Amino acid sequence: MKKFINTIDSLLEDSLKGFAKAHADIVELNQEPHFIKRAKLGSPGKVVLISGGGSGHEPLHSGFVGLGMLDAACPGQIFTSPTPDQMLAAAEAVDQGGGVLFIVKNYAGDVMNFEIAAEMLEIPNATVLVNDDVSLPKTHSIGRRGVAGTLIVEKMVGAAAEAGADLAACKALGDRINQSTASIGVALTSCTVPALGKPTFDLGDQEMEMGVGIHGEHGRETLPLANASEIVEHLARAIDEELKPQPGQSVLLHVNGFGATPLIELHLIYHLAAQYWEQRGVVIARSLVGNFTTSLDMAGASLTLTLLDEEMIRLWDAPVNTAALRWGA
Amino acid sequence: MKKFINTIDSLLEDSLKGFAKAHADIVELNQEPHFIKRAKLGSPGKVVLISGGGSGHEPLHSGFVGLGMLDAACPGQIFTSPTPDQMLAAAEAVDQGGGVLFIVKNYAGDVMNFEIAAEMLEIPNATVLVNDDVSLPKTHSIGRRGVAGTLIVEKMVGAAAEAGADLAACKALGDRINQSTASIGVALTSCTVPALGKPTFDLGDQEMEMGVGIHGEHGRETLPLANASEIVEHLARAIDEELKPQPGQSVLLHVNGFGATPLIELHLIYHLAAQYWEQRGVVIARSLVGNFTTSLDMAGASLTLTLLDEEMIRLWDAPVNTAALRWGA
Amino acid sequence: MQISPEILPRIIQAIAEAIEKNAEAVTQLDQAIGDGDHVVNLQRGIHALQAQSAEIGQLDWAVVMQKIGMTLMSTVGGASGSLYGTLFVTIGKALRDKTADLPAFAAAFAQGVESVKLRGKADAGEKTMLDVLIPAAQSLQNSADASISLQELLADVTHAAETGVEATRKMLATKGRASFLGERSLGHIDAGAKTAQLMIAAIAAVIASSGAPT
Amino acid sequence: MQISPEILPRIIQAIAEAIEKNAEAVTQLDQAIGDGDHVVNLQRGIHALQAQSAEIGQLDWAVVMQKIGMTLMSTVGGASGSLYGTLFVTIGKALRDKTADLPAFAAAFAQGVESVKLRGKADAGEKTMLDVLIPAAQSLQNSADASISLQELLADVTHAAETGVEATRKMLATKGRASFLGERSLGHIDAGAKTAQLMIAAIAAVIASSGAPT
Ligand SMILES: Nc1ncnc2c1ncn2[C@@H]1O[C@H](COP(=O)(O)OP(=O)(O)O)[C@@H](O)[C@H]1O
Ligand SMILES: Nc1ncnc2c1ncn2[C@@H]1O[C@H](COP(=O)(O)OP(=O)(O)O)[C@@H](O)[C@H]1O
Ligand SMILES: [Mg+2]
Ligand SMILES: [Mg+2]
Ligand SMILES: [Mg+2]
Ligand SMILES: [Mg+2]
Repeated sequence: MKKFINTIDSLLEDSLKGFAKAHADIVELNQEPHFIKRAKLGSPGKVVLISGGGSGHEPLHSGFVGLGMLDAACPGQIFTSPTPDQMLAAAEAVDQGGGVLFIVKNYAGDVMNFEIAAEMLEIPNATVLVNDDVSLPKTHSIGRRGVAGTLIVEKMVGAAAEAGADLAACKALGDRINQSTASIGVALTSCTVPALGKPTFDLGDQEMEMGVGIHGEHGRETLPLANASEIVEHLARAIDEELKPQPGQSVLLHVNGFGATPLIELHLIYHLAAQYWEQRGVVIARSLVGNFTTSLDMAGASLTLTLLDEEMIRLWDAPVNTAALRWGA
Repeated sequence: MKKFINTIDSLLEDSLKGFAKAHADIVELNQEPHFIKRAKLGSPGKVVLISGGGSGHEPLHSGFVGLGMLDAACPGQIFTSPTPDQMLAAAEAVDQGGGVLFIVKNYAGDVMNFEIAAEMLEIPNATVLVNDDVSLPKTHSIGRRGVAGTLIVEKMVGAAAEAGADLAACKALGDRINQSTASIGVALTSCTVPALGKPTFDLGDQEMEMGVGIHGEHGRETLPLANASEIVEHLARAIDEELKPQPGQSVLLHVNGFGATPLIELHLIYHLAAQYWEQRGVVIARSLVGNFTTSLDMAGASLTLTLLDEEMIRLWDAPVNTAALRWGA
Repeated sequence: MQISPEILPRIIQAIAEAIEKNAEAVTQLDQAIGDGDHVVNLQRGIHALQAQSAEIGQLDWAVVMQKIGMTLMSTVGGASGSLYGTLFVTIGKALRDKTADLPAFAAAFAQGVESVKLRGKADAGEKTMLDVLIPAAQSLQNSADASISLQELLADVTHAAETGVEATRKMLATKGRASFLGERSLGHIDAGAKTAQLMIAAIAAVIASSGAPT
Repeated sequence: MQISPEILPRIIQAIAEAIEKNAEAVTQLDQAIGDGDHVVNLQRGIHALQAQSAEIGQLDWAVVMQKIGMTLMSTVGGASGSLYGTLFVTIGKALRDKTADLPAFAAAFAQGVESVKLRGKADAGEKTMLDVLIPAAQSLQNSADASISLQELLADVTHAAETGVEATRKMLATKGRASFLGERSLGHIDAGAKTAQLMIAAIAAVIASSGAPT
């Protein structure tokens, strides 16, 4: 394993310190328990948004804390859900009297830890469960995973909360965005979790993992490596069959890298995916390309599509000022 | 080689199309010859900034085209300098009557191709040569390489040009920023150039390349792999000996990833580097952490330090609206 | 028969050793059909308990179980952290104001396992730690009701756990991360089931050798 | 003796084949002490010339050399693109309004090589293509001045290029990318010198077999 690291135990802690210091104008780090919160809290009465999950997906979620997006993020150990005490402490630290909206990716660990926190929290709260991964059937026993679509929920609901939407409205909006969003990913390599020191799985030179989550785990199936057009076609079709965008429908197209895929390839993927939908008359009204929901050093990428309406476009365009997503502010 | 790619010949072209489409609000792509220019040109009389270089370093330079930074960028083939016809066409397309400032990284190919363009161009022009790589001695036969410090020059001079500085002032400012900036990088792996299909060099599991450029080439020396603190100490000392920041001196600290290094590691490096200079009384007034000047899928990182004065801080903070760097706009 | 919480430091130590000894094997299980962090997660919790070892032995059972639950809840993380947290907090609650004898323990453990089922929305046969915890709880209650020796009881529970873990091999995972793999989860033992069994075996061994009445 | 530009398509073809045949070996040279793109760069230029092959043969030497220079300048990129572009544009300028006989060619080539030295701020002994181009130009001029047969002349120039490329092995690179490696550049042949030699050999072979007066 070749990584910039001192000890496995200090990596997360020191990295969080570095993150907070590098973005001291936007965020603050709380120690024991760990959470990242906005340096400047929102206005009184605002619904506060709290997300979190295992680390190793940076910039998700800490990179999305700031004006117009999250109020706090709770980072777990690498690929390990955070613990309820983190969510509780974060909620108390950022509460503005408008209630707490938890945004949770659908993984057993995340769901249960956030659930415990929600049960214990004495502030009114609600939870949006993100489950955008269409590599799994809708009827999957524990539901689909939450992957790169999460940031879209966080961005749009964040804008609504900033504009004064109440807890019920934020929760309903989050659910609606989640339902309008579908993602699917493919990996060319696994990733190396520092504590383990070797890749989670090995993949042949002519193989790829189709339908992967964001934890370096195996995907739904191992397929022969294909060219970019074939891969994008495969991914886009899975999303298209789920969301069935009609000609004239406005969408947001998000190409997400898993960490080790160069931008030159991500932009190629974007080009091919945009072509796919444009040929079907779909209007790509907004786009986002980059490494946003990563799996450490995994080579791979995911496509995410969100069906947009006027309100969602307005919320997407609203000012945001976070470490990883910034415009209009 | 595992990459998202159709054919080697179409990769750059299709990727540029994807980039331009994903950022159509900010940039436009010109075909034959290739250059990326601002969608909205600056005001009449403005000095226009044009940079460029081999592709494979994304987001550099195309990702820095936009308000407050570059007016155009000329992408060469992967790791290959662009050709004079690109610079000439770009200059003619974005010229606002205030002259052209070329910002060139010091590589034989880049220097010579920009030089030919500058000689042929019938618009008043000047060139800032960036040579911030202190892994090479100052007396090196062809001078030091230009690496991650380039974006700092582009950002600050871009802000000055936007505010109306004339060509001579922009050129002088660029030279001053370049002289106040020092960088050095280390690689844990090489990278795979698509046309070659295999890594440019092999490195043992317990080795690292110290003093690398940004083209996946060997560094100054192969050293035994060390822990993050030791690596950062090595890098920081080389910079410190060059710039000799005094206690109380304000600096910009930039940690740059080469493409495949996770943010969690880059933030750890930032934490350690910030500590290094804080312990010496240096004031880290501004910071930037992320993958900005990359070498395709190379694992590695570089440190860049710029000695700041009030003017440079103001220029750094000025609004910028590009695909990869955005604030205040 | 009653056992004092003073035995806990030894139990925690035995668990730490059992997990450490099997760390690589279990990690391989979790890498095959999970995300590979299960051992590291548990060890974080175990280390936290080791740090509290001395003071823990001085509390009464209800309080100590609650405390262990809270410690695991806030240190382990992941699916297993919330589940073990829930398990011990529930056991602690169940023991409140009770004489901590064998029937009370057996009932409390059964309630704890029920709370894990609720929290995990899971049941037997889904290829999780519950495929060890449920038969272990069942065996403990059966033995507590029957009048057999403590040694026999410990052997029964240990055996039930072993049978449970082996049974996960043939199961299709329908809960937890492994469920995402569908058919690909077949043929592998569940890592969480394995560590549950290892911990049960370690606890039984310490009690068996503690000189408690047989 | 004069040769018509009609020979150019055959020369371009021979160069393409020579580079293709040695592609892997040269790429290894450039990967060892450069960035590995040299062959790909050249081939981009050669393909562009191949596409213009038919029309090129119909022009006069001054125009055709200028055109080749501009084509290479705008397709090859990198250090070698600007240098070969400069070389051919200068040769074209030098041949303007001249009878393209051997002395004129030799003088024009020498001027071209001078322009490469200027553009590259480089000279002999720095481990670049100049270590082939300079001795080749020298040999061409010597032979043009002496009254030897064309076959002998071609053999001389080819041999000078071969000696030149081999000499780069022991040189410390002080120009181009390899210079960044310092001492690590020792012991390797320069890729740009190698392709210059391959092209000179290919050109000589085509002319030798073209039935031009010997
Ligand atoms: N819903 C659930 N109910 C019961 N046990 C579960 C459930 N989900 C996961 N588990 C257990 O937790 C184990 C995984 O724990 P761990 O690796 O620590 O967490 P994570 O899955 O979050 O990485 C699985 O092997 C399984 O035994
Ligand atoms: N300053 C220079 N003067 C003469 N030749 C040079 C100079 N710099 C580089 N070269 C030649 O160019 C070759 C490299 O060309 P190429 O790989 O195409 O470009 P780049 O170095 O930009 O990647 C070197 O092997 C060397 O022979
Ligand atoms: Mg986990
Ligand atoms: Mg090159
Ligand atoms: Mg796990
Ligand atoms: Mg090269």
